[in-house]
Amino acid sequence: MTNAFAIEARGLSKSFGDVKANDQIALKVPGGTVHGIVGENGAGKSTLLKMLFGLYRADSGDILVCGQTQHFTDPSDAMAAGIGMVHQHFMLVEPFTVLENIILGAEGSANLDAAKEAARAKLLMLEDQFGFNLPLDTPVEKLSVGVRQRAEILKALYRGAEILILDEPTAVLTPQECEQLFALVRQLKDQGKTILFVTHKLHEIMAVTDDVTVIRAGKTVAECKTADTNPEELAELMVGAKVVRKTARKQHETEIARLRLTDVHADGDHGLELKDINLEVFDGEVLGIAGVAGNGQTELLEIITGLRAVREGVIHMGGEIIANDRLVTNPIALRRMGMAHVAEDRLKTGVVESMSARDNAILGYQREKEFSSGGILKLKAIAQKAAAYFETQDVRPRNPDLPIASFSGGNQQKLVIAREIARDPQLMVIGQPTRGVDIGAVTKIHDQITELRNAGKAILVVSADLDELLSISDRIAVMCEGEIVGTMNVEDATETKLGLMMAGDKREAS
Amino acid sequence: MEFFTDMILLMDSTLRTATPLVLAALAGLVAERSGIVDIGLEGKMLAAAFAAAAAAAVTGSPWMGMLAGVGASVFLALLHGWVSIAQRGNQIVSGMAINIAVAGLAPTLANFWFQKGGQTPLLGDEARFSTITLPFADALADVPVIGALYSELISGHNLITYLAAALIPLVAWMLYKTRFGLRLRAVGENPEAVDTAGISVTLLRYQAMVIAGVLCGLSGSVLSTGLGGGFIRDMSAGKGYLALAAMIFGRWKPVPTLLACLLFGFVDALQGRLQGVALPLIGEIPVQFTMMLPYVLTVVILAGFAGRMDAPKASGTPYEKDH
Amino acid sequence: ADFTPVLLYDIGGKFDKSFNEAAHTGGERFKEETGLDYKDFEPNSETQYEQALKRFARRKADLIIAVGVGYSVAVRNVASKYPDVKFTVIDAIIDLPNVQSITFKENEGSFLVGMIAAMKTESNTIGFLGGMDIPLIRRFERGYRQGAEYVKGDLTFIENYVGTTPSAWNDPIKAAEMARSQYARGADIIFSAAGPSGLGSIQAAKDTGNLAIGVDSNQNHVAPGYVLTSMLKRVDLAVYHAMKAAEAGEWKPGHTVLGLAEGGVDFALDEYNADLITAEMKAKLDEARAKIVSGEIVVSDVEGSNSGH
Amino acid sequence: MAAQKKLPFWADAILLPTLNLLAAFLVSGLVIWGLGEDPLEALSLMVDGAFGFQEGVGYTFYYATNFVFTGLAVSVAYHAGLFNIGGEGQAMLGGLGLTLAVFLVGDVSPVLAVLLAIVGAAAFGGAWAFIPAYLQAKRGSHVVITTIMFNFIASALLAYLLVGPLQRPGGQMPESADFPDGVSLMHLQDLFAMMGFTYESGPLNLSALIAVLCAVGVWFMLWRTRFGYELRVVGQNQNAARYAGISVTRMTVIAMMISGGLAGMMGLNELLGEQLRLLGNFTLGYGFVGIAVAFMGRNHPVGIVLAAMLFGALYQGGAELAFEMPNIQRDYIVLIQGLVILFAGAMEHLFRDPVERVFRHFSERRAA
Ligand SMILES: Nc1ncnc2c1ncn2[C@@H]1O[C@H](COP(=O)(O)OP(=O)(O)OP(=O)(O)O)[C@@H](O)[C@H]1O
Ligand SMILES: Nc1ncnc2c1ncn2[C@@H]1O[C@H](COP(=O)(O)OP(=O)(O)OP(=O)(O)O)[C@@H](O)[C@H]1O
Ligand SMILES: [Mg+2]
Ligand SMILES: [Mg+2]
Repeated sequence: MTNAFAIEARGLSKSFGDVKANDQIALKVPGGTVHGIVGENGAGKSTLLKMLFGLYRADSGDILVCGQTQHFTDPSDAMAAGIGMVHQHFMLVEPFTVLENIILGAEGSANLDAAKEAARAKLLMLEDQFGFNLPLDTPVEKLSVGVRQRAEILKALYRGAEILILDEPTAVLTPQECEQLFALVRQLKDQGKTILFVTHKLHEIMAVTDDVTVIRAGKTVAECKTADTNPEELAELMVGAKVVRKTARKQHETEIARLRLTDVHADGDHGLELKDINLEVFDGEVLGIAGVAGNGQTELLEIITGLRAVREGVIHMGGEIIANDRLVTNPIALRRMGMAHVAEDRLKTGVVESMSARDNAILGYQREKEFSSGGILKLKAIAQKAAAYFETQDVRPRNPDLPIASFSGGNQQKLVIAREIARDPQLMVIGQPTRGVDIGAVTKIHDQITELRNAGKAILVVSADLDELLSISDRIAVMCEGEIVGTMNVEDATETKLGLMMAGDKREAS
Repeated sequence: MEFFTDMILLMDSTLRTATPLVLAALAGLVAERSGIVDIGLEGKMLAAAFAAAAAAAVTGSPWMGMLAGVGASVFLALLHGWVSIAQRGNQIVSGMAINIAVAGLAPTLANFWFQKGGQTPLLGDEARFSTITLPFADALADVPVIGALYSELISGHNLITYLAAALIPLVAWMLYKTRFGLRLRAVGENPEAVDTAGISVTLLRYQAMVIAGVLCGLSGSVLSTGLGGGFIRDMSAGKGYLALAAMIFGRWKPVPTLLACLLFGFVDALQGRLQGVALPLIGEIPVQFTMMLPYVLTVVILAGFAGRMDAPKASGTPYEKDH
Repeated sequence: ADFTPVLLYDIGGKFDKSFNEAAHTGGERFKEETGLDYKDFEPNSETQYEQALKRFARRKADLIIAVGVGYSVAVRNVASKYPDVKFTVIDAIIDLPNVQSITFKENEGSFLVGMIAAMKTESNTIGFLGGMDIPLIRRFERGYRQGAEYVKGDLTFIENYVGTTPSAWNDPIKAAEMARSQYARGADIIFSAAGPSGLGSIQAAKDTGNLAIGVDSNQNHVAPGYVLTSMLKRVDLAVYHAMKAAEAGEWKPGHTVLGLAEGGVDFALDEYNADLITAEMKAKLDEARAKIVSGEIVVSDVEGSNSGH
Repeated sequence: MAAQKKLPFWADAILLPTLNLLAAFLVSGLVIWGLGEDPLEALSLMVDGAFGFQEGVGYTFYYATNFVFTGLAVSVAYHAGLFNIGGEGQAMLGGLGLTLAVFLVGDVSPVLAVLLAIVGAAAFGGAWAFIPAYLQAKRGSHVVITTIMFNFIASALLAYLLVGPLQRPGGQMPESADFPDGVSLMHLQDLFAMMGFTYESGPLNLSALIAVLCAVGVWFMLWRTRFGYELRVVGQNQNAARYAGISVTRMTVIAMMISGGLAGMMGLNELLGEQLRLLGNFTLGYGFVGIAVAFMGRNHPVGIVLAAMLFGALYQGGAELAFEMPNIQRDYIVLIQGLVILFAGAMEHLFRDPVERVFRHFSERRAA
């Protein structure tokens, strides 16, 4: 009993239709440790976690908690067994306050007011035990991602979770927020909690975990002490092949500003506004935009790509004005001027989920003579184009008829990028190039961006992932509360520097 | 004074007209808050009206009628629930189907049981919820203003109208002050969150449908055993759709919904009052145009609430728990 | 095969508490007295008017009775195609050798109940409640007013129409509301020509302790003591006689107008309202009836009514 | 989530709908039996009435024509992500437009009048859909509610005109004067006669062919034209639409107007094909049934035409049933329609899941 694992999985299997998401997964997590789980997109991480949390029923295999075999029919069983989970996509009711979200399902009293007061007392204790400080009475929709995540964690702790499952918790956090999260994780561990930690970022594995399990194509391919391994080895295990970066970055020479924003003001969402933005992107360079999610990067992309009006100022592309207080150029026209746009939120904007990959292959270009004339679609041409994209980008599975939704994030992104670079654009505007995309795809995409840059294109990249920006950008501008707080050459940039600026510290601005 | 009494009369009629509306609207509200769109209110109302009248006619007791009415409506609500939850069917089509099926079924059964051509026998007073005169109503009648207000407006309605008045705060309380209410609002916004919190989405939605069924049942019963004295084919006359509109004005909140219903009731009463009356300047408005009043008003007000459509996010979409 | 006439109702349907139902009654009476059966049909749409007529004409029905002005066009088309089939159309006038047209002088009947209302009212305010706002109903109103004014000059009239679409015939709730409002505004008697909706106004009369006047078939029994009388439109007689005549081989084409003189319209007097209508009221009514029959009183009519087109 | 197609086309398009229909008829049969009649006899009466003789077939297709128009109307809006419950009102206005066109030039030139009537029907129907569409696009007013309201408004408006300005001289009912002679869509039986063979197809008229053309047109528009592509993008994901340079407002309005136009054309069949005058309530709920037709037809023109024929058969067969079985009132036919809509329109999963299980079972067999 003493040497029993806090949580253990034996030969867990789960299929969806023909997809074997999990195949004989084995997992052993000793109590009071932080256990990392890594794997490509679609490797089966979330599926595994969802089974551990009772959301999915395993086709076969056992789950043991502290040595006891468990049969979870739904999450309440898992919670009763002391398991809590923070999901890849938060499970919060947006209009509800933090407090309401936390007690939902564990209210105790049937009288809501009474329940809230009881909960409040208990929460305050928990909060100073773990050094939280959450605005309990603010609606969640008004809170930043980081705070929401803490609410999710507190929610789990409130339910007395001893084992905490975190599915890609850092995907959306700033470096500072990540640091705070790691601190919290260590603290929880010191308090004897057990933590499962899923991430695509290997340095995070190195930073917080004690042991790590690698999953590939639904199978456990390795389990080892973090101390005995290194990122390169893990990457290899995940992808099943050496990950090498092909393209070298050649020194660029900048003359013409392909894109220029001059004193631009615009209204953003949730009362945010863009305040006199001045930016230049030159041919042959990558300008990275760093910033905590919700500080105006999204709005910036939208005003450049003709999806949002500017209140003051001008945006030039090449020589031409593409936007000012009176003008918004239709995206179709912009594409015809040589601007390509990889949307920040793929599923929300970049593709039409329910449509086939083929239909998605012309999204935004449906009006080009190549694909339609006299208003009639040229189906053959479209099919050929789609097939070509699948080949050049090695999109899998090789079937353009499938709805885009049934492709993994990485493959969707590959298709989108193929679509956008196909017409050899002069300017590429890219939001979150590799969000939720696995290592293999990440390197490929980074290589392509660099290739385009070397081919003399102007590229603007918005990303929440600082490593990414540092590795592909020539210059990095940082946004905070709708302003550009500073721009610097990549050589002078460091994570901490950027992090501070993202937090609104202008001193670093050069 | 003339104007004052006129107003009293209009408002008195407003209360009566609004009763079935507000009950149905609350039913729709509870259903949609749980994530199920219910345009089958019309059908449930009609079914309840028939069942209530039939039972009251047979047993001679309005209470039996109310019981039957509520029963019929709850059955249909559960059917709609089953289609929406278990069958993941299209909720609007299901609602329409129920409306059409009932429009056919009620008269068919009425014929079969009473051979009165799609009607139930007229109900005697003992088989109806006849008007209740509140204490002192007559005594106070002569007291200026308050007296009139009390005896004309407040007093002299049928039991279900008073019941409705009591149910509105009750529903509001249920929605905002109870654990059940919290979960109900949550499941309409984000069923996944509810599911991962270990609460059964399915059960919650069925519970909501039962409540909706009961409310809608009362609304139907008042038609045939309160305001009217028997069932006549199509007697719901579009009230179900109007209730739906009221709920949307009320932006899925009980009190604003109530106000919307009162507004409709008032416009409807006014509409009748304006018929054949020559207005200054305009002159006499053709009946057909006074008839349009409530509907035109609805559209105008809807247009007023630009973008204020805070419908429960998950309403209308079946929850697919994937395993 | 023995004689089987066919009875076709209009969209209102067999049991509309109005003239379709009266027609049904006529058919039933024929059935009882002769022991002969008859076929009948309730169409869902105007399209089915012609469909039904054709169907029975093709099968050489002994007599096809179409009830309701809606049939005018359909009967004209079909009757001309089947000259050897007998058609009787009620409430419409078709000038064909094989068609018998029967219409009623609703305005004359309404005139009498108008007089009754005027003689009975104490508030000198009387109401009229129409179902769907169409000319047919307006002529009820016209006669009613004229009759009332014939008795008293200084009356106040309040009138309402339940609606403007066919659903107006089936909305007793709204009818009741309107009736209540009329009573509250001083009317103590309301004549409703609103089909089933009329039951709403009778209901209201009962709830508020006032009087209502029924229509088409005798509705006095619906709420004894609260229904002052009913304006009878004897569609049942028309149907019954047409069937009898055809059976006896005495059926004749052409146009018949049934007014007071012919007993086609009247007011209802029975045990339920006997003590509401006094002897001298009765006397006045008979006098007026005589004058109308003799033509001394001409009950006016709305243009676009069916006493000829 | 990941929506992989699990069934062969034929199973999805034919097997499942058939199973649903059988279920609907089973329940209806039970009711008939409950009413003390013989379900099988009733069924055979209906089938025979709908398809058993020439005129029956004619009526079946005649009614089906109405449903093709209203069904297509619903589905065009649906592909643009809109729920058009206003088919009823749009049809009424279409009828009005048609009538005005007819009386405008009917005496001048019948041919011109007919052509103008077709345009008028579509134009007025489309115009009646414009305001709800505009309010939806610009003010976010719930199109489901606004279109319902516009149904009520339309019927009141029509009623006003038909007892007022457009009143039939000497008429008792809310209906217009007869259309001038020769202003009508030719009955197909007359066409057949010209082509030298006789087929008694009752009121079936040229608008049936117009309806089929519309179905083909809608199919082509949705899946072969750029406009249709953009329309479907808007319907599936408005953000993606903006990203692709498609104006959502513009598409919403255009789609609704096309939808309204199709609904408006229903009048061609009812009025210009058969009644030859404007009737106050000629739409008789066909607009609502169109919703069911569209969903039973899986929002695909082919499916819609099939579903429309089913409903046409229900109407015609139902009428014959009422002729023959006195105990079966017309309300009963309405009940059957409701049940068909419920089973075939809303419960498409009732048999889908089991059938899928069967198919998977066999495919695994084959795999093993
Ligand atoms: N509900 C589902 N229905 C069908 N297939 C599913 C479902 N959930 C997951 N899958 C499939 O199972 C496989 C594993 O998915 P899973 O989400 O576990 O991968 P993951 O490791 O979490 O990927 P990511 O890193 O992108 O989160 C994928 O191929 C995915 O397409
Ligand atoms: N649905 C729409 N939404 C927004 N803008 C549009 C739309 N349709 C056309 N435009 C604008 O009109 C411009 C011209 O469009 P486009 O060139 O496709 O028409 P076209 O030349 O007729 O196409 P084709 O020649 O292929 O038929 C587009 O660049 C776009 O800005
Ligand atoms: Mg995952
Ligand atoms: Mg072009």
